[in-house]
Amino acid sequence: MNKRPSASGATIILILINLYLGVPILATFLFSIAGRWDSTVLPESYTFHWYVQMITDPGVLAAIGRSFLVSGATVVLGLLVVTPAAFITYQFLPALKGTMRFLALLPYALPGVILAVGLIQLYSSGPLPIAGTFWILLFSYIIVTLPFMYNAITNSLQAIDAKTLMEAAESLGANRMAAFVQVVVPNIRPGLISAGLLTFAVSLGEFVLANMLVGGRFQTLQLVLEKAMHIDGHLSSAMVMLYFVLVAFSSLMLIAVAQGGGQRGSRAAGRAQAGSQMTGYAQ
Amino acid sequence: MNKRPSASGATIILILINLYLGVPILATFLFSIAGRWDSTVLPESYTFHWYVQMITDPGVLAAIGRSFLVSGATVVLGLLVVTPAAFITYQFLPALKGTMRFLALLPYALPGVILAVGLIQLYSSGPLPIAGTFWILLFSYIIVTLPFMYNAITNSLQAIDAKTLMEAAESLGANRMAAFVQVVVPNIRPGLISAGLLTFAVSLGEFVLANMLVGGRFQTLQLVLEKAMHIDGHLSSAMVMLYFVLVAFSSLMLIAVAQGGGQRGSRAAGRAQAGSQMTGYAQ
Amino acid sequence: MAHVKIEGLNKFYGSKHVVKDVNLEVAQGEFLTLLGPSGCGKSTTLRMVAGFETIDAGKVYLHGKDISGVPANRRGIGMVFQSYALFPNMSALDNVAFGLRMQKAAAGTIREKSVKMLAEVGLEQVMEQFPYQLSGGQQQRVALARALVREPEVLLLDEPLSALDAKIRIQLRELIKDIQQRHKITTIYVTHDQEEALSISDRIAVMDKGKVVQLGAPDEIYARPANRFVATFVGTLNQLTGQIVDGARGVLDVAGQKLTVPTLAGKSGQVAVGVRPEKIRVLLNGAAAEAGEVALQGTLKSAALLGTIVRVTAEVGGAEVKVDVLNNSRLPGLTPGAQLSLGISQENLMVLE
Amino acid sequence: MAHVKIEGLNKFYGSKHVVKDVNLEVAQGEFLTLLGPSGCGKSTTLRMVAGFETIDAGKVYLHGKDISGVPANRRGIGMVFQSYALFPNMSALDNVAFGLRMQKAAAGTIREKSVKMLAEVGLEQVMEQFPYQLSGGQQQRVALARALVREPEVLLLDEPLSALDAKIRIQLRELIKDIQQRHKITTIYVTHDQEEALSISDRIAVMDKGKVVQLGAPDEIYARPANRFVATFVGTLNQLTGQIVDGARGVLDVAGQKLTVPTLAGKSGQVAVGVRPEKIRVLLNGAAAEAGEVALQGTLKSAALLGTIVRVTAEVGGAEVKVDVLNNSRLPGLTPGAQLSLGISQENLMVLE
Repeated sequence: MNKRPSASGATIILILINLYLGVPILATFLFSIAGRWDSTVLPESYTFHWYVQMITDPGVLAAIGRSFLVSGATVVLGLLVVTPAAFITYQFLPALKGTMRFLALLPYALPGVILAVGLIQLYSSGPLPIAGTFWILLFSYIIVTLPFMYNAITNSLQAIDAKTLMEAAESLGANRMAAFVQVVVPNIRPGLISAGLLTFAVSLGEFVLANMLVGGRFQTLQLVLEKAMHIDGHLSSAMVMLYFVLVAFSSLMLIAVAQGGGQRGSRAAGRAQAGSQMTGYAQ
Repeated sequence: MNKRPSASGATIILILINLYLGVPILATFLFSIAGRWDSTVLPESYTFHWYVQMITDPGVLAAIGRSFLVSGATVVLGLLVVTPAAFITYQFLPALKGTMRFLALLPYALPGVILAVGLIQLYSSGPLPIAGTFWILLFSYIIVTLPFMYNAITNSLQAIDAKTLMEAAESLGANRMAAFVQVVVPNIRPGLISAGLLTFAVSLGEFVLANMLVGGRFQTLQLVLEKAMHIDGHLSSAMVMLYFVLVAFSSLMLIAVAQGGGQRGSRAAGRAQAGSQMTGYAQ
Repeated sequence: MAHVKIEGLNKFYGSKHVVKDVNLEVAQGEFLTLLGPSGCGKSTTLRMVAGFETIDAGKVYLHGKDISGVPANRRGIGMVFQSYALFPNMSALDNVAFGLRMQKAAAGTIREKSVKMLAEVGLEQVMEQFPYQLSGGQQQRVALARALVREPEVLLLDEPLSALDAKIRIQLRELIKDIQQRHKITTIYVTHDQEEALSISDRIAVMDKGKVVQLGAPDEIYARPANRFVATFVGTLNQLTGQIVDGARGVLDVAGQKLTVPTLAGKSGQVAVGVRPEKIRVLLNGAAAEAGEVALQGTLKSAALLGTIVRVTAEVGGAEVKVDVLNNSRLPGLTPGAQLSLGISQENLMVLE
Repeated sequence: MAHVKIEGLNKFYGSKHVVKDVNLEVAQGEFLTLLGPSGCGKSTTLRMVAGFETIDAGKVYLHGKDISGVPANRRGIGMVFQSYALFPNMSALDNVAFGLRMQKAAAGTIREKSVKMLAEVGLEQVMEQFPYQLSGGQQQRVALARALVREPEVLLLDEPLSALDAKIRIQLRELIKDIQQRHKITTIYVTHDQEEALSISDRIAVMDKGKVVQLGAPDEIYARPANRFVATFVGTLNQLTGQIVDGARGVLDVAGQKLTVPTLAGKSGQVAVGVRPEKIRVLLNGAAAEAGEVALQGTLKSAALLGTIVRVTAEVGGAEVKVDVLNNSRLPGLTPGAQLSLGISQENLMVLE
């Protein structure tokens, strides 16, 4: 009864946050379908012209392909490398946990421009001349997305108490590999999916590294988008909408693929973890 | 005894990750103090020339000032807005927790270029013509850093079980404001510090929004750095090193300021929370 | 006039009716316990009294004054939580002093009263320590001192001992009872542990599925449970199920053994009677049942030392019957498989509906 | 030959010596409990036997074979954890079947054995359910079935009941004991709860600060504790401290009352004697102490019903003395403040060093 004042105060705060985040998106959508829009609050006429122009441009489609390729490769390679690394640290080297958490923070201190400077020095010549190629972009994306991967997986391991589950599996005759594959992995599946999705979204949206490291030699969607913006606001708005559709679509695909490979119990595991998972991928 | 094989395997993985993250930084440092460095493994001569050139350039110093201004403002405004919002959601609106977690994820689906397109449409004209100013950068940085803030603070609240602490304080005669200020805030102080640091680091390192939204009208350090890279690799390497020093220095400053305002008990609270805090800001 | 009066209290979580029309009166200085299994609504009831949960229907009165709409911080209650809920950033002393600081008492008074209260719970040695430096039992003592130092009208305790080890639990419940009696403070205590409830309470309200199913003194609840739920939840109960073979005299056939239970007179069909393990006598050396006693023949299954009692388990017609004897009796020849004769006073056989 | 033999086991965490030279032998089919307060090293000892902790010094033998270096999954042990540790992604049945699948048994055999084992713990109704759909007690039953279905050489249980409610704890400990006896499986059980240890074990190893301080059958540990720690940790103990006033006959002066304790003969100075609450008789109607009994005069403080026993607390010379009587005795006139005469058989007075 005495909670109502705070509750309505909170509702106001929530509405404000929603507006703050939602209005730019809505404005972009309106702009993408606007024909004439000069001095009125809403556009005077609507058109799909910009969408048609966009999807008939082969450069856009190729850029989407490249973006998906590098983002998908980042997810796969990231999961394959980070999952065992996070597990081994969590399970056998608790003393190193702090160090790993710190390392996983480093990418925040290594924003795109900074990282690009370092990587260009290193790889423009020398034994591994991969500057300007798909590979340097892939490797740099793995660095950038390391915190999401590492933290989401470590949080999942903690949430299911993987240490005790491993012991239980071992006491039932499973060797470590069997215990990891049959017990730990299925139960952290929701965490792996979250980590994958987040990594995919971050890679797909990355601009600075793509621009500085590969630029015109491997044009990703973000590069094409940025260029479009200098040419026409309506076209770039349409591309932003396409981008949202792509992110939503590929998220659903990823979830479907990951769930399809799951056992009948994965829903149970997901449910048991739902709370903690949010923490995992929300960060 | 039977854990040794895995342990050494893990050590190898850790060394690899360290190399992967550390070598670019080391290379950048070497490049920044290199005189001649053509075909040898290490530079043939060393010089501080690039550092001198950098710190005598008034443009660099002004850019540092602008970056600190906008990043600092993001931290202060973010903490002031997000702390009560996160607390009210956690305490009184648990049903909205999921929605908020989702909203806090949105910035990942809203990478710089995408966000910039939306914001430019919205603010280039209309009632709030702030495009190209410090303010649009500040507001967009608050959007971008919302997940760090929101999640770090929510995790801290959960870690200390703020709901029960509030009830305890109220049962002892404290009204909600007193309970929040005297009990909740001191105990989530480590979380607030983490959130602030991360927000500061992310804002300081941001390039796309600064470039697209304000560009030359409010040159931040990242913009100057990017320009320097096109001119000279040695100079930009020196600026990267300066950047690391600035991040490290301002982190220490922030911690000192936050601790200085603390009570004698803040160390205890910090210790009690240390484990969960890492989760808080590492994400 | 009742000190605390709870009238028609109801609470819904969504469509779940978790507290159903609870009515209770607690007298000045009384120790009332809400006892029940998890999910029975006991904690929710307590939290409505404290002001931490909104009341969907009903009222809470303190000294005859309706406090249902009063914020928690102005109800004059003291609360102790299962998780201790000490403020991690404050020392034990500062935790205790917090409530007095909220009352804006003078600094000297605050310190004096807090130190005295901490001494009363036996913690004068550690009052400068922080919660993380204290054991669970010590933390809960601080929490108790913190709640009491303001001299609240009512002390509310929500499963305060559940997180503690068995030994500490018993020490602390004696301390709570002691302090409650010394301060003569009206107390409402929530627990799922029936032994705790029996040992500490003036009266117990047994709750099941949101309702108060029995209210009474511990010995009353224990000896005359209102229904089968109370009979089995409070204390240990042997249940003997059989067929009534003589409705007039109330003779029950339990696996071929005939028991005459006067209170069963007039009934028929299958019924169950219950008996507490300590109300059964082991008849030694062929001793016969006394007048007013029924006799049961069984086989000894095991005898386990539980501390002050030895729990003898016998098999009687396929069912297990537990007999508790004090650990100072001499029970000769108790080897598993031995024939055992058990005597039960008719008045101790409860008919379970 | 001992089934399990633990020889000179030691464990350090950094510089902390947590397990100090533990030696134990467990016979085939025996139920041995490691009992002690938290931090005494009992769980660490168990985990070294299981293979989850490396052994810093010492050996573990199974059937005379050194298994100290064998990985946990090849030791032939079954383990039950405090947190249940069920696999969240598998149904109860699949959890139980997991161990058999690891043995690469035939699918039909796996199902048949798993279902049978689940029925034995009373869970045939819920075997298709997932852990999150089961109560804590049910989850621990699944964990027990899962550990037993592989017919391990040794069953290890690490505080399996600590996370459960009081009522469930007692039910489940009876189930564990039952199944253990039916399968005749060698069992090592870890607990901090002395009543649990007393009721369930063939032998108890009481641990304190990393060492085994006493090893023996429950009644032995209870009646003849090796030292003051065991005497107070296992069971309830009244302690009477006094001055020896007649060293020749062993007369102790406790707050003015003279107690003749033959075992004190030859000692002098201040000593403490202990007596269990159930070994004290309340002497009614002015009855005198019998031969071989000492008598104490006191004042009744309180009488609390604990269920099968009533705990009478008396004040004797400033100290509290607890007397446990069965809840079927008639104790007339027990109002607080009444004069009470207590009789203690001399043989029940333990001298505490």
